[in-house]
Amino acid sequence: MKKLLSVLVALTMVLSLMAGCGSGGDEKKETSAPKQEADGSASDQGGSEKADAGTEAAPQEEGSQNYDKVKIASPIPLTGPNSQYGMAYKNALEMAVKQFNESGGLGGKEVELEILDDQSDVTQATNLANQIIDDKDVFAVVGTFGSSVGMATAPIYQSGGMPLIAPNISHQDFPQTGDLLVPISPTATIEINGVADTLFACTGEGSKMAILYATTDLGVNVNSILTEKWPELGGEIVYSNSFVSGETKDFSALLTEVIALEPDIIYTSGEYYDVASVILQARQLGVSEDVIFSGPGQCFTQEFLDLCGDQAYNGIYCGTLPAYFEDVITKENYSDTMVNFMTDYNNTYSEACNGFAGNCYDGIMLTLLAARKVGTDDPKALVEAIVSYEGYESVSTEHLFFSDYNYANKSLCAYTVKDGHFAKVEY
Amino acid sequence: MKMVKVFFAKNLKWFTILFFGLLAVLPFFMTSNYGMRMLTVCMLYVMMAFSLNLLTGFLGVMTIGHIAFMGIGAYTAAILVKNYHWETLPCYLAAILLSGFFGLLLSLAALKLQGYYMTILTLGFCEIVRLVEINWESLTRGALGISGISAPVFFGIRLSSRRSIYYLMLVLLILTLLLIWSIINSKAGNAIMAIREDELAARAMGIHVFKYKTIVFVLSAMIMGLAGAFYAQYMTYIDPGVFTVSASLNILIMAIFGGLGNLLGTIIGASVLTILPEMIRFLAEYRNLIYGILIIILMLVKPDGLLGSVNFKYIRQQASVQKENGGE
Amino acid sequence: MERLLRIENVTQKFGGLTALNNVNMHVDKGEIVGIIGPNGSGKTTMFNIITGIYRPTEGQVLYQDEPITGMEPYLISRKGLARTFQNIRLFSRMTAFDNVVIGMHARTKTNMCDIVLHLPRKRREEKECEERAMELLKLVDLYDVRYELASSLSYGHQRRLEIARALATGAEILLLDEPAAGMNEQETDELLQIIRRIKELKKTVILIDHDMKFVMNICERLYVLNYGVLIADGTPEEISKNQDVIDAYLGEDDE
Amino acid sequence: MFLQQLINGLTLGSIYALIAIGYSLVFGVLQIVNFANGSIYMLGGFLTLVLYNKFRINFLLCFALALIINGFVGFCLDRFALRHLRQKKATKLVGLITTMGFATVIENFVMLFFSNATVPYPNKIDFGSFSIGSAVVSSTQVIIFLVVLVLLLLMSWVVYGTKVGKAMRAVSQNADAAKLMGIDVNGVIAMTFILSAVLAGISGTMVGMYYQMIDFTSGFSIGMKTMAAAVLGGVGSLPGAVTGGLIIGVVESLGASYISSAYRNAFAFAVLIIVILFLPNGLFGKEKVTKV
Repeated sequence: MKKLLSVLVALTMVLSLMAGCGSGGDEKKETSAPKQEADGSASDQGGSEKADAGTEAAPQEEGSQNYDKVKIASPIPLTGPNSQYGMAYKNALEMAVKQFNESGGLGGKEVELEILDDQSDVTQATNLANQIIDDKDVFAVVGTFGSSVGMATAPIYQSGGMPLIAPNISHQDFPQTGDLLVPISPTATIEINGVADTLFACTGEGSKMAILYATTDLGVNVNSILTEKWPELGGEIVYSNSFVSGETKDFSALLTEVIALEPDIIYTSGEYYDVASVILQARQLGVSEDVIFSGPGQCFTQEFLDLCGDQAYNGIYCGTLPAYFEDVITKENYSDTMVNFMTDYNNTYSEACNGFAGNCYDGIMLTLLAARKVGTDDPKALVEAIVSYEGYESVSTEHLFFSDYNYANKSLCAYTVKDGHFAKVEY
Repeated sequence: MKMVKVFFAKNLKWFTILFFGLLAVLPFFMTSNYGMRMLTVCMLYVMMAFSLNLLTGFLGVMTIGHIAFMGIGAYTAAILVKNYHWETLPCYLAAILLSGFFGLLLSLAALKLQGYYMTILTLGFCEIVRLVEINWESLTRGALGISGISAPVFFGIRLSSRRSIYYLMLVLLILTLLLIWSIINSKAGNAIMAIREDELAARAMGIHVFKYKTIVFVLSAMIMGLAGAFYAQYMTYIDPGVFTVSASLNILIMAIFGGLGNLLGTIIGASVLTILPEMIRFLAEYRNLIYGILIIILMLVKPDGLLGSVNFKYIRQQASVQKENGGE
Repeated sequence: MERLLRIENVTQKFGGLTALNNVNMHVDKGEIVGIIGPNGSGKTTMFNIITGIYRPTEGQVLYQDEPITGMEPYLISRKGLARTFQNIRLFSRMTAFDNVVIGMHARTKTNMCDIVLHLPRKRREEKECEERAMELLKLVDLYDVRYELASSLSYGHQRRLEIARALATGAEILLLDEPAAGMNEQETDELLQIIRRIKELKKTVILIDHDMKFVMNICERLYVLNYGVLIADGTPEEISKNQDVIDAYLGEDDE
Repeated sequence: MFLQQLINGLTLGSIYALIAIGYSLVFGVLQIVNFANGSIYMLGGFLTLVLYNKFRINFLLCFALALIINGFVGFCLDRFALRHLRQKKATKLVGLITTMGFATVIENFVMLFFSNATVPYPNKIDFGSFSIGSAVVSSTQVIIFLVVLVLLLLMSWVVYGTKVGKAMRAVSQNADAAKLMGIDVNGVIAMTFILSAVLAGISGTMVGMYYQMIDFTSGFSIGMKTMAAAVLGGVGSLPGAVTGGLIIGVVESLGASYISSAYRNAFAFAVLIIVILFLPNGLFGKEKVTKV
């Protein structure tokens, strides 16, 4: 028994130590927050005007809505393998809520944001989901990265009457799982058909494609759709094989076979580091210079350029995620909301702005603006307001609109890489 | 302090009945979904820790791929419910039989292998099962996972409310505990522990070692299969990403922290380590780092787990001897 | 005198080394037979062959005229041959009482469904085992430490617990592998008492030991092995006068 | 084609061999599998990179400094955790779980304080590539292969040739007896951990340069396969670890190209299971004789 006591003492001591350093951690966040305040406000004027401009058009009867619920919960992966995407979400969420509160919030009340870490682990995410639907003053959930977490928690939010706005879930069953679910990115089927058309336009008749796809829901979809559509368009699929994203680092076995088949285009469906590995290892294995490398929208990140910028020449990367790079974004092809968002983000945070942050910002800003319009007590009305919101200037695409209730539509953008930088591709 | 232990050991039976009575009554006081859910998940992990303790604690076979059986059970139930609309009881039966079969396969290997070679075999087995789940798309829909698994249905009655699911889990847990407890406190339990202590001596005492090893492997696999079947219908969505080696290591840490070879210790260990990550959620990104440090500290403070070296039967017996000799 | 155990021209080779060379022995019911010989003469190898841990290269072992050569150890034990080990192999994290109960494992008929369904047979047999175990513990004077862990017992007590465990299997023949090793005078005398009590129970005992006083005192017949060859057998008096035995033990006279 | 796949397999195998040696060293002396070995391998790679990016001094110096730090981390794992458990006579399982805790701590430390993304890794040993027949071989691959051979010879010399090595083997057979012979058992075990951590650091940097990228999760999955390689070769034997690593590398590459890439890990583990079922002590493992 004496031993058991020593355990309890050790445990309480450790917990208090952590509480100390835990709050220390918060202070660290707070200290950084005011810093944000100081320099953020300078450039903020521009941003909030834009947000105001967006909201000005909204009808005036704001006062009549009731805003008893003012909290948004965001389960995102702050730790674990997807923590880099979790960080992008966190930054975008905090930035959007700050801008929204400065431009009046919900009828004068400040919106409260609660960020929770689910490690993109299904068990923890479902625990959190149950905790959130119990929380009486949460009116919407903006978050859940990754299809497996999204698909596992969607039924819980749906049955708990809690709208779920998921910035990056492209699982094709997600939208139809419930009427309170709003994916901000289009489902894989919509996106891939668009990608196939774009790629075909660049490569032309009879081009031979090799597909390497990750064993994720997106990868499996991409493979099945491309193997069908590409021959329809007039191309030819010469090779199609899968790999386990994150675990398979060595692609040389696959690439040796692919190179032997002399394809015109190698499409890799996976994370940005999978695409980078394919390119680097293919170059090492002596792939011919005129082979076109292609990958999804996830590649439009600074990390991708760092990994294989100088080797990724002669590539076409196509997806609905926007590419926030000064040398690509010019006045005509990008709205100034997007440009402002990028400058705001890059001034405030050390990490470079990327499409994930853009999607997440759209997700939460659209939710907040809709909430301001229809109030926060009726989830169904809130979701209807979100999907039918007029005049919202999206930061992640020229024109974001929803078709048949909650299927998001975004314009495709395609870029190539020229001496280490993204450049718009003409086709 | 010794008196407390002796008192506790003496009426352990009453304490257990009291404990499970409390669990049965709790839902009426607890309204929050989160609370109910945490308890159900806690009981699920306790059930799995029981199964692992039976294999590692009592038989002494160290396994780090135990979650594979849960995966097999989960996918059996999910496919049967989703595609063939079976009722839950036949699903549970199918899940139990299938995972039991794979448990039998592993016990055949355990005939030849000892120590770390057996451990690595379980690691390999777990990885192969996971890869089959990922790539056999026609059966398991691979990485798309199986979604929309309906709630359990017993003889036509659908258990959809949180409370009914909670009670289902409670019943499963009690059945598992009774099964393991009755086996451990019997001649089979003695034989199993004898094999753990010294296999050769056990053989010399007339114990059919292979028979008992198979019984333990098959039983612990079946319990995991049952837990998997429940998990599938409880989560309504499963995908291969859940049944990884690191998940098996989590259960192993729970069993060891609770105390190998001690059922009560397993209950405490599994519950504490299920709730702990939720408790330190306020640490956000540092949570995992602190969890790792905590595991090290707990292993250093209590190497053989909370109740690892405690055997209540022996405490009871030694106390009765002392009473007999007038406690001089 | 019923011939209980017969060992017929058993040879055991480990690679080049011949541990046992064409040895013949027999043991009758109720006898106490000793096997002695210098270190490395093959005594323990013979034990391992009888109890099925090794399969002899040649020859066979017959128990009640039935060949048990190379049978599984647990089957031989169930037939009626129980043994103790040279370096003690008790179930250390279990109590003395449990160790003895495990000895009775093979004799009880409780099966898995009795256990799981708590049928009365299980409780009845557990009662019987408990009584029998208490008797055996009293026999070896370990009753008052019956609930101590085997590992916390003294060396002498552990030796005696192994004997009690072997008796618990209900074996006809008890094979004691150096029971008196490392024991002082007083403990050896206690051991003599215990073996005499075993004889009263009409059990047969085969033992190996180096303590000549102990062996001469207790054994009725002796076999002497030297480098795997049987060089002498007979009563302790004959053996003590046998020249070959003296040479084997004390080395040749260099007259 | 087959030649190219073989070369890919051998490179992959030599990477696994590099890490598997670390497992065998620690297991040989302490009879526990060091689950933190995978994370220490990743930490080694990250340390070299961070030092190189931060101080912009020459790469070799950063590499050496990183190895020293890595060795120190290995030492801390033994000194502050495992030694304490040895004194308390804890079972081996507890030591195993402690190394798992250590692995989580290292991984999260790197995620929080270095980077949570996949970061580029400069390839300092890329001197172009040459081709044998149709197969293309890059200089990095050759260098990695040579490093493995050199390390194997060096380690074998240390373990089988030097006094420290003799002490290690003594401790691995019977730690108590070794103590009586005046061997500082704790010192030897600490030395083993330092050696295996330095080895892991070398392989972490090599692999980082070969793939030209590194991320904090790369430790765990490669850790499992290299553990399997060490066991396949017979736990505790260094040549066994290298052979096991090469076999698993080649089987994985050939399996991925000729049968199906998604099941590549499954082939590696299937080979492992088949081998240890027929050779219960691995390829070069020592038969454990149970004296009765």
